[in-house]
Amino acid sequence: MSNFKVFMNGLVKENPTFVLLLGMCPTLGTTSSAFNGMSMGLATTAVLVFSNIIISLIKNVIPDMVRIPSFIVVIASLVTILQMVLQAYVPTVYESLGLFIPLIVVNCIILGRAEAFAAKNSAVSSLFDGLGMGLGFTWALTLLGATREFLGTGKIFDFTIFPEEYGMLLFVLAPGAFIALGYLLAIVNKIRKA
Amino acid sequence: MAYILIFITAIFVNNIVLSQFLGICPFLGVSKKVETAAGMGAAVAFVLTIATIVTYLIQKYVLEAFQLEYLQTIAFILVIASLVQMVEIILKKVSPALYQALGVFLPLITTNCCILGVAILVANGTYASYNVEPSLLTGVVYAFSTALGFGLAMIVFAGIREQLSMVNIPKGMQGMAIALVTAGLLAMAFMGFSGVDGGLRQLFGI
Amino acid sequence: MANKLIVSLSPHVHSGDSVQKNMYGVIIALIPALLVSLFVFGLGAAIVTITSIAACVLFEWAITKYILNREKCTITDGSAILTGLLLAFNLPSNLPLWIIIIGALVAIGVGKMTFGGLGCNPFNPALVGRIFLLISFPVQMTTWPTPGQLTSYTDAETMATPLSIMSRAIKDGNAEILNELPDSLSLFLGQSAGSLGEVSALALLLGFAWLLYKRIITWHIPVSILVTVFVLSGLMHWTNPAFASPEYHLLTGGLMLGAIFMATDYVTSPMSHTGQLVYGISIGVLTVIIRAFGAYPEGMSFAIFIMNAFVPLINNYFKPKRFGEVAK
Amino acid sequence: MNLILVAVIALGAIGLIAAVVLYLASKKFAVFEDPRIAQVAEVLPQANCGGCGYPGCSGFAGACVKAADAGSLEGKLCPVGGAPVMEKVAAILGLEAVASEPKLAVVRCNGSCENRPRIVQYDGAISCRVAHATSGGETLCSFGCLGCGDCVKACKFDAIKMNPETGLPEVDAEKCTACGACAKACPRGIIEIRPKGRVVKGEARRVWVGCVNKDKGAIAAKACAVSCIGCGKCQKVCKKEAITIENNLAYIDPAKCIACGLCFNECPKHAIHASFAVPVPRPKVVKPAEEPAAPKAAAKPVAAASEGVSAEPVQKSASKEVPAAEKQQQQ
Amino acid sequence: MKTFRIGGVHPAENKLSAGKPIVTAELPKVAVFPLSQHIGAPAVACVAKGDEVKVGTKIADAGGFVSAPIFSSVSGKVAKIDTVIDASGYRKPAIFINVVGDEWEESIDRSDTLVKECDLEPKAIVEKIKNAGVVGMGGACFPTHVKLTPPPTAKPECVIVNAVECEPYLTADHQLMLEHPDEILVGVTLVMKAVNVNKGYIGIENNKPDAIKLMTEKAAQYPNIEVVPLKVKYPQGGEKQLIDAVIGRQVPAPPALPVSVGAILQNVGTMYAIYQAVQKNKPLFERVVTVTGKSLANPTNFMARMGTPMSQLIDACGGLPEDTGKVIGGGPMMGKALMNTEVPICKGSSGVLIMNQKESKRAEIDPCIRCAKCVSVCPMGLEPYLLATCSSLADWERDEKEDITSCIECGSCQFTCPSHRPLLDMIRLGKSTVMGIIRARNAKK
Amino acid sequence: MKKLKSTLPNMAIVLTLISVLAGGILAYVNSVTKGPIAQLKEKNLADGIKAVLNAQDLKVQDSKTLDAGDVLYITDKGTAVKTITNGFGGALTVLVGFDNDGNIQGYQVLEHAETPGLGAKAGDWFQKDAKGDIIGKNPGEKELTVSKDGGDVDAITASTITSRAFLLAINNAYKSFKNAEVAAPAIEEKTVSAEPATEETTNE
Ligand SMILES: Cc1cc2nc3c(=O)[nH]c(=O)nc-3n(C[C@H](O)[C@H](O)[C@H](O)COP(=O)(O)O)c2cc1C
Ligand SMILES: Cc1cc2nc3c(=O)[nH]c(=O)nc-3n(C[C@H](O)[C@H](O)[C@H](O)COP(=O)(O)O)c2cc1C
Ligand SMILES: Cc1cc2nc3c(=O)[nH]c(=O)nc-3n(C[C@H](O)[C@H](O)[C@H](O)COP(=O)(O)O)c2cc1C
Ligand SMILES: Cc1cc2nc3c(=O)[nH]c(=O)nc-3n(C[C@H](O)[C@H](O)[C@H](O)CO)c2cc1C
Ligand code: SF4
Ligand code: SF4
Ligand code: SF4
Ligand code: SF4
Ligand code: FES
Repeated sequence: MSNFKVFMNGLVKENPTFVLLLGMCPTLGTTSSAFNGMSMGLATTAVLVFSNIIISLIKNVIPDMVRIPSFIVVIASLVTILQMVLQAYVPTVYESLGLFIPLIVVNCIILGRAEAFAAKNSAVSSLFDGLGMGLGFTWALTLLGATREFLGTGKIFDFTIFPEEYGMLLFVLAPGAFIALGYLLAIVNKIRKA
Repeated sequence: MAYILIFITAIFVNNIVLSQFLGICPFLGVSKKVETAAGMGAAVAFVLTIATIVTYLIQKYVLEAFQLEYLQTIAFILVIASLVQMVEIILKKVSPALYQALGVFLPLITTNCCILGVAILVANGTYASYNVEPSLLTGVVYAFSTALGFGLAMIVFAGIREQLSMVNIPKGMQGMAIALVTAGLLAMAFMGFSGVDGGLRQLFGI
Repeated sequence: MANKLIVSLSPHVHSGDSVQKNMYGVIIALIPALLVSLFVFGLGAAIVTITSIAACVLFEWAITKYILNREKCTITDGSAILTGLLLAFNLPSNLPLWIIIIGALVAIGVGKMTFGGLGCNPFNPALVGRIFLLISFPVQMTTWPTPGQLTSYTDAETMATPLSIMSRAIKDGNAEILNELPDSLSLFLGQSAGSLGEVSALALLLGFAWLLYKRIITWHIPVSILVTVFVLSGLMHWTNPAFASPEYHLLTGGLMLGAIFMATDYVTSPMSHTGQLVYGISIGVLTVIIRAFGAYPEGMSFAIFIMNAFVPLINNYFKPKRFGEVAK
Repeated sequence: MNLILVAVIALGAIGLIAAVVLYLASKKFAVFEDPRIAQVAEVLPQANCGGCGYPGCSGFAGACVKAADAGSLEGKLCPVGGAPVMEKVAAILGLEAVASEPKLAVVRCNGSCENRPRIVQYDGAISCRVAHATSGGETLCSFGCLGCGDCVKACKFDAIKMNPETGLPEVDAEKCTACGACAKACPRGIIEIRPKGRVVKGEARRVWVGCVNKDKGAIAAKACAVSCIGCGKCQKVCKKEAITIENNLAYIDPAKCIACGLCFNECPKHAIHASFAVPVPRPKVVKPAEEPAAPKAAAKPVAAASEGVSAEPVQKSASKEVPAAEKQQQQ
Repeated sequence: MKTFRIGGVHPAENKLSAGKPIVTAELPKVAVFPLSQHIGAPAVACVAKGDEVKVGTKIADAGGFVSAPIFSSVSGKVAKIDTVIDASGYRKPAIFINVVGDEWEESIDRSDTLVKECDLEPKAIVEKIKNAGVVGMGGACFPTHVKLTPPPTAKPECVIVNAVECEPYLTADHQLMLEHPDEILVGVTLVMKAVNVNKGYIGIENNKPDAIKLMTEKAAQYPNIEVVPLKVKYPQGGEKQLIDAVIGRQVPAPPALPVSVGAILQNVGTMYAIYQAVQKNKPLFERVVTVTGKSLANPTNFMARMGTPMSQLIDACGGLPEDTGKVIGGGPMMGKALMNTEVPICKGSSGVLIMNQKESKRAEIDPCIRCAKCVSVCPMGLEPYLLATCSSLADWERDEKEDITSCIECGSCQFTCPSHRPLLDMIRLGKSTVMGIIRARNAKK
Repeated sequence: MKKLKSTLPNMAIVLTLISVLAGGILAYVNSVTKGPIAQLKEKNLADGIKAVLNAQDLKVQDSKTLDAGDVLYITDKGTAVKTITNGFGGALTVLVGFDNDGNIQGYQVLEHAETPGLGAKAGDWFQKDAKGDIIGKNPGEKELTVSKDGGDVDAITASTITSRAFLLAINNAYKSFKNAEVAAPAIEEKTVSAEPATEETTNE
């Protein structure tokens, strides 16, 4: 597979959110606005790209039995670094994402990609895979965030589209996350089929 | 009383799945049948409680002692991963029956965010209401109640999904889409409990 | 032979009951309450009811036709009208049109058609609509017009409902506040603020009698709810006078409306009589808990909604008594 | 620097402990699962249709591994993936795949609304199994298709469709995977999974009897214009002894049939179907047929065959009958 | 007023032929005797084409223990042994006899005199019943001698006579009681003797006051027989329901038999047939058949010979109306719509019901609204909506778990369902499939 | 390169090595980011105090933690009090500034779990010239209560609970401020400015 194909694969065909349905917690938990969704997506992308590269580089020195623990250590280190960097330099993002940053560790996408792709492929294609998957995750989260923000407050990326009084508060709250994703999924499925 | 409060709050008011968004993957994934949902709930309750104790101790006596708080994530996930395996092994030896019932779910638990999430919340003490002092005991009560909340949400949700499997859902909504909308309505139902913690706090005078 | 014979298995006769008969039966049972609310809230009540019903029926028609692409149109079966009517009964009479329409869209679209239409929905559609609105537009959904303003709509004067008075008394632990409550006779006949359908207990009880007479519902769910609320609130009143007395709990808010018309929705309530009792008792308990401790002054909608979620489990574990099990 | 050292030591220790624990655990309590099972499962289509006779694809994978250990994959076929998949499986397991003939479902009833007058009207649940329990069906043939489409519902691959005109199911040869679900669903055993047949000029040739009526000739003939009456003419004309007659019904053994088409032309009731244009024109039809045997596309054998008999007297009143499956959707 | 405890419905009774005296039907020209007229193994023909037979000549032997012989109801010549479409809608083997005259076997006592006394041993009584080909006339056609030979562990305590006739329209049993009360009562004493119990109950629904009155008067002359009036409720005639109604005991789920609660249950018609078989040496070859229907000119109760085609009886009632939609063998709740009117009267044919097109058409099916009405009317305490849904999803395991095998196929659920769902159609499918699965499982063991 | 076998020494070495490496890298990153993180917190607090006291430059003279959990930052321009109460959705942390007479100078909602769109409006609602303006009021003269409970502060629309909690926080802060004033003579002077300060200023 060409690297471009690998890249597009994550973006559309095997989109982690709409097709694989992985990493649902951050998907729902951090998408109360388009900005938050995008931040989370990018944060995950960063970890995913680096973890994919590192793992594909070290895959041969890791004995099978400790494969998973080693991957986890690598991922967790990356996440911790991300956490510290965000806290130091982009505190607003750090605060709005909260607990979900350390939880990137257990995001099934990252470990899943490490297992399914990085552990079998070269560093370069792993990079593209990470990028594709990560950006696939990002656009999905941004879309969901934008939908919820729009329906809930009448804004997208804080840009007012209709007055806030008309917003349906439910969409910024927990139930709205599930419902909005449910319908988005149905729509995306329909488009994919067509 | 404070424990009761934590208990009720964690199960109903701040349900881990329906209002905290943790552990969604198993919630959506293993909830097609009530039986498996109950099995998953039990497995989580078991692991969550133990993991919380262990990580709490590590936090207090290793990380904080050596000012290594920043290693929290990595240390916790390592501990949890090996703990899940340990539990599996011990269970196999000690209670094969329980292993039969819970065994299949154990590997799934490692990548369940609610274990790591709750461990972090408890270790950081950000779970209890502001005037209940975080301690190992409250942490354990919290973790256990959270797991019960998880189990409850799972089982109720699985019940609804079983029923939905008997009706003909419109084509476009079949599969995960309808599950998500249903979960949303369930979360909406649980919003009915909001404020109940405050009321009880007032009642208990906390 | 002129006609071809028809073959089929038995039975070859039918009771003549139909979905329509049941649905329109409930609509008839709601007429007394509708009349009272027209009498109490006038124009506002009329606008809200008509908008809600029209929007529900319209959405059901449009969704069936254009989204589900089904040939058979279900709007004549009466269930959409009923959902619209009950949704209206759960709204204040000064609610702006656009909110009512959103409510109807959510009730029919999300609450019902998403799951495949009549009979498939796990949650009561009218309540899906009402709770969606309550959460989304708490300001508009918790201001109640004072009764008697027959010609005003969104500009009506507002006042506190008995429930919010009761809720405040509990929160402040001050039994004095309860003196502000209207007397129970006017609550019974219908002279207090509230949503359309909950103002008169008498009208609702008339409807209950009709439903029982027509055998559209059985007594199990309503009676178990009412008895549970009565007993539980009685106990609480007895231990702490800041909890209003049980008759107030029975007469206020959507309790009667919910117990008689919404908890009994076929689709979202348990099948066996024991299951129905368990369901009713749980609704009663939850209602009192939410009323006493929760942030929402009215617990009935949420209690029913929460128990809707438990119905499949109740159906699994409370089976009808099988023949032979009571055997000697 | 000190802090870094502590971190290194602490994390190193945790890592070491984890490694040792996991090692011990995996050694002591490892449950051996043949890794080949997972590998095989990976190449299977994961349709989990059960067509192979095992509970789902992983069950089949396990069975394949076991069979491979016993020496051969004989009899193991994933109907969905077909030969290509079995080759892959065989490659994983270090064996040759057993070449197995491609098959598909054929409908052995041609009792269309025209051919088989409806004498009563069925008014029960739209389900062939229920209709089967209710009566002999809407016609006098109590062996033929009931038309409620249980087979259509059973097909996971959208390969079988009801033809509203004939009231009979039709198999799409492209889509059919020969999983046999439809054959299992049909309460009357009308659908048979048969080899696709010898390929001539890119066309798979097969010949079969499109009837399952076991009534005596006279009764069968009364019920349906194209029923097999067990007259035995086909048997006589067959050079390969491929045709047997039992209970007034002919059956063509696909293993012996060479698709020459002789019997096709011989059958006085046009009960024999062929997936290809049989060369010899039909000798005797009740009235002179306007068309020689219509060109028969592989995909539509049933419909094609019914054209050949349209000259038969049929009850016009019955021909406009709407098949039961169309009447109302059950749910 | 006594009745059964769980569920039940009350369909319009429509007993059009009530009080109409039993008319002896004309002999047919050709009598047709399907070989499987009862539950169990089909009978085996013991005559051949061309054989001469008399009324009461055995023409087919029992095919096993759970089976019954068949007797000719006419005299004449065996025309052929062929197939005929019977009530099941399928072609089944049958014996065709061309009728000539009406000559009876000499052994049959054709007089009307009542014979009360019987000094046969219980075993001999059962043997006589068996040899006369008596099967249950209440509908199920279960060979009676099998019922009267309970397993050695069981302890019968009473005989219950099913005179409920809870099916709408049908009046055969009712009229039989009015015209032959003594014969029936003697039949009861015979059965009581055969199974060695000294209590007999006759359960009659309240809508037959004349029969209750007459039977109560007559029963006084026989020891230990009591008439039990019952509240009108369908399906009171169901075996388990009637036992519950009369003696207040519930037979456990299958495979438990009524005798497990001490009851032996027989239909009134069966009692009459037993009397004829034991006291009069008359094998079972005729029975009372109600031919009825709103569109029928003249609903009638016939005493008809078996093998008579239904069309002949219908003609005797004024002919098949133009707009006939269904011809039902049996009552509207349990009977089966027939493919044609040539189906012969068999041992189990209690009635023929004609319905017009409008009555016959089932209403359009709506989705289940989960109203639970089917649940509350099910006399077995089942959940019909669930059983039917599981059947349509082919979830046989769940069907079995939900006790589908307990369903008595009474049809109350489908009768009640406001959505007109074909509940019983689907439940029957599920039940037969589950029974098949259970049988296969047991066979494996 | 061939894959390493799963032997005990291999596993132990690899996993330990990875852990050690990870530990090292993390410790290094931590040492790099620690400074900016602490600085940021410091600055936030300083900005907060400045904002609620409505002053551009000021000196924090003392900070102390009271029994109730309230934290006082005593400055030359007045006192800022950090206090926590129970809001609608959980803890509601408010920083409020009093001048030396106890008049409210300003406030900031530091942390909350109120509903977005409802209770979350508390950050703006009670500011100067907003609907529920409390700036300049003195809780010592009259306890602040919402108008529903007989007070003169308008509650946030449909969020009485949050409003009550917020006003309770202000009243509590005032009490802490008063009590401390009685007890505390100013001791040590500390400068809070935009520069990074020593570590123990915040105790969160
Ligand atoms: C308002 C009302 C309340 C009733 N309360 C009870 C009761 O508490 N307990 C009871 O056994 N029957 C009660 N009944 C009697 C019922 O009509 C009847 O016994 C019951 O429905 C039988 O239902 P089951 O089949 O579920 O036992 C009540 C009837 C009504 C109308
Ligand atoms: C739903 C249902 C209704 C029945 N109704 C009657 C009835 O009205 N009269 C009757 O004699 N048998 C009726 N039966 C048949 C009885 O259950 C039982 O088989 C019969 O009375 C036994 O007597 P027999 O063997 O003499 O026929 C009914 C059965 C069922 C399942
Ligand atoms: C989804 C939702 C969230 C709410 N969040 C808050 C909140 O954060 N703070 C609050 O005071 N009230 C909140 N409320 C409103 C309360 O439930 C309650 O209606 C209100 O506090 C009392 O009504 P009032 O303020 O109009 O007197 C919320 C209501 C809903 C429906
Ligand atoms: C007794 C009864 C009560 C009903 N209550 C409600 C109700 O509370 N809300 C509603 O949307 N529909 C109600 N319906 C109508 C109908 O059941 C409802 O629209 C279905 O839930 C839609 O699938 C009721 C129907 C009946 C017969
Ligand atoms: S047509 Fe029949 S054999 Fe072919 S794929 Fe469909 S179900 Fe399987
Ligand atoms: S071939 Fe299909 S439609 Fe015909 S009877 Fe069989 S299952 Fe039914
Ligand atoms: S037919 Fe079966 S399920 Fe239906 S009511 Fe009768 S016993 Fe119950
Ligand atoms: S009676 Fe009909 S509509 Fe009601 S629950 Fe039963 S099947 Fe459903
Ligand atoms: S992302 Fe939370 S459990 Fe999967």
